[in-house]
Amino acid sequence: MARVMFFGRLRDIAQCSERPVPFDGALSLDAFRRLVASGDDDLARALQAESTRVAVNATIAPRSVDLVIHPGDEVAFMPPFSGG
Amino acid sequence: MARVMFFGRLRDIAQCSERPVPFDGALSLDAFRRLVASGDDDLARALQAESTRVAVNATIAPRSVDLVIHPGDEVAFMPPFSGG
Amino acid sequence: MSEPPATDERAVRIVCEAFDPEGEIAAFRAAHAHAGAIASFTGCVRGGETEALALEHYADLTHRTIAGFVHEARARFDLMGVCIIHRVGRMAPGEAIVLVACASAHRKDALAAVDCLMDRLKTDAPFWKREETGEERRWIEPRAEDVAAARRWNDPASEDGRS
Amino acid sequence: MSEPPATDERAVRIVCEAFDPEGEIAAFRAAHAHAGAIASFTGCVRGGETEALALEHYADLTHRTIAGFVHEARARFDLMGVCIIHRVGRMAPGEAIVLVACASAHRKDALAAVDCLMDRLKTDAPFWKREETGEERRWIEPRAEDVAAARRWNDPASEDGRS
Repeated sequence: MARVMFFGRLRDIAQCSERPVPFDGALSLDAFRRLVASGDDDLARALQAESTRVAVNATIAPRSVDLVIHPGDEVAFMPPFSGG
Repeated sequence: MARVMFFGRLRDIAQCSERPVPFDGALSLDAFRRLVASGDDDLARALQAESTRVAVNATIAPRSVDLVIHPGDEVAFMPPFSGG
Repeated sequence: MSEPPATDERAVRIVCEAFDPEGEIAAFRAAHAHAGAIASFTGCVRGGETEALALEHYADLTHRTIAGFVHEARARFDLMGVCIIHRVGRMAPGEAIVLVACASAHRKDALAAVDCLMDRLKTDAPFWKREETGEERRWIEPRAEDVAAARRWNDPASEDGRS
Repeated sequence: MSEPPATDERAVRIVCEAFDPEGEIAAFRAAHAHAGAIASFTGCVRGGETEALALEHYADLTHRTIAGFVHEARARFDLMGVCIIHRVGRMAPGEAIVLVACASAHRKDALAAVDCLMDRLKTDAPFWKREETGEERRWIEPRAEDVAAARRWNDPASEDGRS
């Protein structure tokens, strides 16, 4: 199981701020995103968007890295930041 | 007569902050500076320095202009500004 | 780099309640009396169009991310101190969202560091901003010029901010 | 250019007594609640080496010269308000010499305008600054980089300050 967090407008699309996602073994980011969206096309598109950043265990993942998600990870999906 | 004002370190060299300078007719800036320095070489050099700016009647004169000083004028000699 | 990294940690505060930017600048200036130059920027909720602004963040990540910006600014500019306060939660028009203040011996370092830190805060820290007007809730996306402004600090050779 | 030139006149104050920069910034921010961005710079007498600083000016010329800088900044940047307070006379370490604050809709205009106005005040306004340490009195000449910084605003095509 992983803990998945949604921020900003991704939270509105997912209709929750976090959700437990059960799975075994290790998953590629692509497979994990499909699992998280689980048939919700809007959410699937939003999670795959170029502008959506991913943090694993509160560390922002560089876009260039092939991420692997493990059970126990905290995975955050983040739309473009707008602070200040 | 003109009212002559000295600012910053020019005041230290002239040993006064202002001085009346009597004359008739109109004078070029060069002739006026000689009259103001009246034999004081240090003051003459300071007044002629490239970095010394001149204001006539509280208006800064562009360096490129051939100034003419008239009786009644207020003439300020100003070393480089250092505000802020 | 005149102070230990621990100071950078304390220099950053994320707050849930309204704060007093000018009181903070005064305290910051008093704490850096040996500095000749204090530059600051305060960002506020604009009156008029918006009834309220709501700001959420990723708490586990925010403070550490901003502390990294402070570290970067201290490496790039000659600073005696940095203060960053960023509000989260729901806030009303006129209230301060963010304060950045920098102290240095010369004004160019303080001003450029404030500029740099604000660029980072706009697009590189995990904050999300929402405007509320009547029934409408609208997420704010960063503007293209904000993204471009932040990117110019990424090139170590760039001295744009100090020109 | 959203306010008449008369505002530029009132925006500039030359003061002979100590003033409270943060109190002034707070009042300025309250007066421009419709602006989202307030940038400011406070220059202080540095502690340590100097016992006192004495600043003289050419009163008949100073205010008008600075009002001209404000006019220039308003033409160059999109500003909602400007506040400049410059102290003259004798002042002690820690006391404020100058405050420049600018209000705008977006941070880049406010920050660049403060930068521009400080450059002008350093080298283009009739102020003369003297340090007093023990028996020694030393006139301060502008630094070469201050002169260069002010010159870059002279070219109307230059957008350095907005980069």
